[in-house]
Amino acid sequence: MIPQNFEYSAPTSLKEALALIAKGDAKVLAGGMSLIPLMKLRLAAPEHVVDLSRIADLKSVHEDGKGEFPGGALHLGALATHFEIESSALVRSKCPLLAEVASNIGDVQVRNVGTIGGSTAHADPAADYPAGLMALEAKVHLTTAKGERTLPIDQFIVDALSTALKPNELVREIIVPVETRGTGFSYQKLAQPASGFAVVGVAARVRKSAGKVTFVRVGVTGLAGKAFRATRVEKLLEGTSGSAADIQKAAAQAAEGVDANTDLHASADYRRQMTKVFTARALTQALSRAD
Amino acid sequence: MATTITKTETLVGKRIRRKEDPRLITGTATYVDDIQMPGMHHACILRSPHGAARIRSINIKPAINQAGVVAVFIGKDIEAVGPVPCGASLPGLRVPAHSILAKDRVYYVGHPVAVAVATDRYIARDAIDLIEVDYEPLQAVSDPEKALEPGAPAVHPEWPDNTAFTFHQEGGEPEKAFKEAEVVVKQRITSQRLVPTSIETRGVVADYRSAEKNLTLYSSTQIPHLLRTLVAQMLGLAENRMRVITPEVGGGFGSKLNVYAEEALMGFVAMKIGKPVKWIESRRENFLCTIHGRGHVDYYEIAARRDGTVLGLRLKLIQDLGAYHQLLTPAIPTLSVLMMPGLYKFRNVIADIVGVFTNCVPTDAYRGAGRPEATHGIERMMDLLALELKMDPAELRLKNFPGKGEFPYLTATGLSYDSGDYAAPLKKALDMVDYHKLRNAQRDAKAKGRLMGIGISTYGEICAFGPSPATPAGGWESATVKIEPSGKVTVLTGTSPHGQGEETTFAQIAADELGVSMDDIIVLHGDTSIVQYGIGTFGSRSTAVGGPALYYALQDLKAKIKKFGEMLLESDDVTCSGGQCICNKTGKTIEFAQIAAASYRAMKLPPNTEPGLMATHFWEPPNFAFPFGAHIVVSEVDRDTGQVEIQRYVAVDDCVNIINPLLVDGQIHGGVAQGLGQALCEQAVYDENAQLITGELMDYALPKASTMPYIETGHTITPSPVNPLGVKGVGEAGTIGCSPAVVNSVVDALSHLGVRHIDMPLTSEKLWKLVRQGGQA
Amino acid sequence: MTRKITLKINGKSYSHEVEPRLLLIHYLREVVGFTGPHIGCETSICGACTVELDGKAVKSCTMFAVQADGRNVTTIEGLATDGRLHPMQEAFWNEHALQCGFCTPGMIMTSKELLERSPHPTDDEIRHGLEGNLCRCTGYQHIVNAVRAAAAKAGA
Amino acid sequence: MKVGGSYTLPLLRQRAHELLQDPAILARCMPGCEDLKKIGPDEYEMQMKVVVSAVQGLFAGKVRITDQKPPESFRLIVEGSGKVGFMKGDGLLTLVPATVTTGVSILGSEGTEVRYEGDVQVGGTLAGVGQRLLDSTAKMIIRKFFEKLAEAGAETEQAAIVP
Repeated sequence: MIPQNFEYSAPTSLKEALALIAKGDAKVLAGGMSLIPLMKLRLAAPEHVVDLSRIADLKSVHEDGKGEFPGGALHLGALATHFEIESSALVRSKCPLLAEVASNIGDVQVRNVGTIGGSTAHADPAADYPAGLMALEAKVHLTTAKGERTLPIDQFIVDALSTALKPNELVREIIVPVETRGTGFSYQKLAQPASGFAVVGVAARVRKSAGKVTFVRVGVTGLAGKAFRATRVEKLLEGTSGSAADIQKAAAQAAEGVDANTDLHASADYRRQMTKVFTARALTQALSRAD
Repeated sequence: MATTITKTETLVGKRIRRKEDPRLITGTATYVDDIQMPGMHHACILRSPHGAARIRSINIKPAINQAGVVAVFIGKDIEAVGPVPCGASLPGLRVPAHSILAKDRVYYVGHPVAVAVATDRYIARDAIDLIEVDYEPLQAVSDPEKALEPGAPAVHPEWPDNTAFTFHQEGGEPEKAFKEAEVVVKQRITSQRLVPTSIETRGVVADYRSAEKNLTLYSSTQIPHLLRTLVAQMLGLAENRMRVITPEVGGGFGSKLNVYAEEALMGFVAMKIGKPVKWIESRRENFLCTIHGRGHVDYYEIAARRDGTVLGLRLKLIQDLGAYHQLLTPAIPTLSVLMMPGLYKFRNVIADIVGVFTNCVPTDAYRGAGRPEATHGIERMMDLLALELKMDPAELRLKNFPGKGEFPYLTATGLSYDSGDYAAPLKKALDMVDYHKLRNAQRDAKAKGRLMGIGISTYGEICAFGPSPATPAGGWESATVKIEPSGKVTVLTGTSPHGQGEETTFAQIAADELGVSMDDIIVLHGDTSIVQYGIGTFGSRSTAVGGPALYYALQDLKAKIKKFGEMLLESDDVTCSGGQCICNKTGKTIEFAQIAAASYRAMKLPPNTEPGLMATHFWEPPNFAFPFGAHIVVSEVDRDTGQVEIQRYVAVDDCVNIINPLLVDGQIHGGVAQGLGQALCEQAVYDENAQLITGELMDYALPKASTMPYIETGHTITPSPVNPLGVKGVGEAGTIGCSPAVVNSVVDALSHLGVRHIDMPLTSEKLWKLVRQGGQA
Repeated sequence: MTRKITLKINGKSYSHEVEPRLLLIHYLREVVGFTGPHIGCETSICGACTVELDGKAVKSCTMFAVQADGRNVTTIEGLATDGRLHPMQEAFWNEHALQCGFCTPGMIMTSKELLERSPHPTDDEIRHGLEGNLCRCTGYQHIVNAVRAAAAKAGA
Repeated sequence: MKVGGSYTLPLLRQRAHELLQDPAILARCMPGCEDLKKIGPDEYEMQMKVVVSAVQGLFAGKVRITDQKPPESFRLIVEGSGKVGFMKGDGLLTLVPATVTTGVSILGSEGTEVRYEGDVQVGGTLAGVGQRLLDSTAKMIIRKFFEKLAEAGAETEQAAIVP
């Protein structure tokens, strides 16, 4: 219940924050929804905590016409909370999948405080965001005192609880595409009954044209050590009419070749099967929303 | 929605909002962790990470050297205190020495090893990280059936068979019944370990005044007086120098019907350091070292005739006791055996219990305590019999109830069911769901491939603990009623309500009896220096035993009021009601307040009458009370995921007269929630090395608002002779009736796949596997 | 090692030197004396510690006091004004939405925010909105009734 | 908890076997290994600082190698304990000649598949609250170990060939 003591800094500018973490021995605190419980259980005991919450720059949610994606991009500051993303008129209209994923995270108190940057950097294998970010082919904008880089989400998340983030580096923003008009989307999740984490969660985006499915993106969380894009499913569904049979056939490949996790709540076998079921559900709803 | 109160109407039976709520909804109630005292220190307890280990050495130096740490105690420092008491006695019971802190060996994960005391709770927590314990891990055993196998690790080396006791009970001629049976149905049925999880964990504040040698213990407990008696014994204190105060208690459900090591430990620490000390259990500790519930492996057999008449019942019950006996640990399964025939006319029964030690935290009373296990067993078996005989499960049940005229009904386990009309709640529940239509709807649904099920359970509950000869430490209850000189009324109850609402229901009873406003009554409880000795709140007993005690105290008081009324009105024809006495001849009246003032002023006293208006009654119930009822659950299993949706939940309860229907509904809802938790999602899982791997609320799933169904309640009222208020208990009923109804409904949904039984909890993966494998688990 | 924080709690300003590791719940309960919010778990599941931070429901056991520096906190103690209960408190009382009362302060704070964001919720929305608050006594039914009743009253 | 899997190293079997017995290599490849001391034949004492995201565990423990059948197989037993809990891993490692399909090997396509099968026991806080992440974390740590081993192997091969 009681964390170990630590040194605390609350920088008010990004520059200051980057200087504080430059030595690489500080732990960054965003919303704290993952870090603080770990500290209370004393599974985490950082000596120095750098609280980013006073950095206004990291809270901005805005659209940028040019740049990372051809159709325009939404830039979500690392400190944008799940609730801000879930309820933002901009996100709901320009990237509704992300708002839907955000609304499925934890509970309302957690969504009021937890941030997209914090969640992404923690890389919990059962977190909700990564499914959406994979399906969106999102990018992660990272910064150090010396420079900046942008990584695709599938390169940023390396493994269970492991990312490409260096100790002296911060997630500055998450960049997602402005959704093309007519894109259908869905996030479907089998929640673990105690914690609400995803046993599996599947995010889907689809486009149709002239009776054919022209575009499919599927992101899966919870199944394996890291979230991933189910490219086999995407390829199988693209070009079909998107019938129930097409969906089933494609979804059946969702867990193919994946080393599935086992825990108290779900065996690897069940997780695989549920990945297929929830992939089918996500695709079905996404197709029903596409026009 | 509650009604508001006016003075003269009858209050018993009304949906009255609670008197205790203003402090609770404003956040101004005082729970144990809210207590602050000058100079108060904080304790933090170091606990074993091993299921079984020898302690080679403990080094407390690094901890004691920290600034702010005033003391660290280990097992050898506190050998004179204890042991942690077991109040249950059974022939041949093996009782392990249960010391306050571990000595040279630990027996379960969470076993207390050392306590650090500091000026601040943060420092105390830091200190336990600095205590160095060298353990030699030993083989542990967590599964009670494995613990019984030859060669299993011995939990207590002195008893290598891990058997704490065996217990046999028999009634009628069971062997003959099984020989003559036309049908015998058998099933292994488990009732998993559960964590009671009151949202407030346990906690203790101890304050010792050495000059007076007085120890005050504030504890979040259900049994303040018993706690005082037993902790005084453990500490070697004179009982009258000890005071237990039960502040607001944030839920108990049986887990605080106990005397724990920490309660004596804090007393010891306060006496040693000469300062008040507080220990508040963390949720991790609550999972690891507050008692668990259930923990049964049961082997059932039913003997019956082809026409559905039940003949005999055989039960082999394996009870996972954990590593020690807490207050009532070994007694809990004996309640299961007493209630094993349920509401049915089994005239021939035989049961054998084996109480097994495991390297786990002890099991003990958790909401229902022994009766949910029994009801789950018999109600599952009745469904299995119905399936075997291809009979409707409702019809089979109705066929085997004792008739209305057969009460009091003596069971084959030796109980006397006081009163009942067991068909009534079942018929009412069947009406509420429109049973025949529902069965048709189910046929249609199944024809379309949907997995819809209907589950019925009926239950009888032994509650209102209880006649003293059958209850450890006495089964009576006490009440005092005082009319203060100003006319205000104070009730002191020996029960210790912690959410049940007796401050309201007892005020309703007193207000009706005295004819005064509820606002003029306060109900006090939970302070051994203020309240006369009492037994406490558990086993659905507060209203059913504490209520009659209050009723009789009120009668005694009214008799005294009448004497004063007669004297003051100078008449022998006086009626006392509605807050006043009236002379039936002259019509002259005198208010109770005036009578009270006169009684304390005592200028003049009626003959043979003492001054003051106060009466105390200790009421010994002649029997237990046996409420009963029926639950029906309609569920559907998602074929793709195995998730269960509870589509309807109907609970019909017969607890006879209802003091406050709002509160009774609340008890039923809460009880059902805990039953549903067991049926669907809760399980305390120990791995093979006796590590509790559902060690927090992140992995132990409690029902949430979003997972609870809407519960439809109904009531029948069958008059009971058991007490003058005609009330029975209701606190545990919801839990007891629930789990079999849920499991029966899900088994019913899958029965066409060949599914006969599913052990709880009904996790989606378990059901999904059954669906996928066509019923073969 | 300590740090000075200044914040508003229930409309009044407070200032203290605190260790960075001091949890907001401990600050509120033990330093300032608002014992209405309770502690029911370590892992941000039970919601008994829920308070409002700048108008949003948060779990004060999963936040350091230093994070609340300069901000506005409302606890259950701050809801009743001039001795008049907040409509949600009144609704909890009327509907018997509590038994032991331990989860109640957090439950009321979350329910209050729920209606502020969604004044006419369905039962389903109420139940989902309360996912971050555990109650072991009531089976939630009377709590749902209370939130519904408070919504109806506000809409009337 | 059962663990099992395989990893193909771009090394000949004999060399792979040698590396897996080399305390210096083990120390370098075991994630967070800060100190590894030989205390007996095939027995080592070690200090580990395991960092997984925010979680940090300091473990003191032992590594033992038994049932040696060079170069085919051996048993690896790793034990450690610290404030956050304790763990014990006991696994059989089998080395099978294999073809390397990915990555660059200076040996061409010759390599060794290391198959592992074993049991991991975890106790203390880690076991009580870490269930959800144990499996994925264990796999991740094992993967990291083999990745580092492959790296170390490549370097030593290079060193051996290019004097």
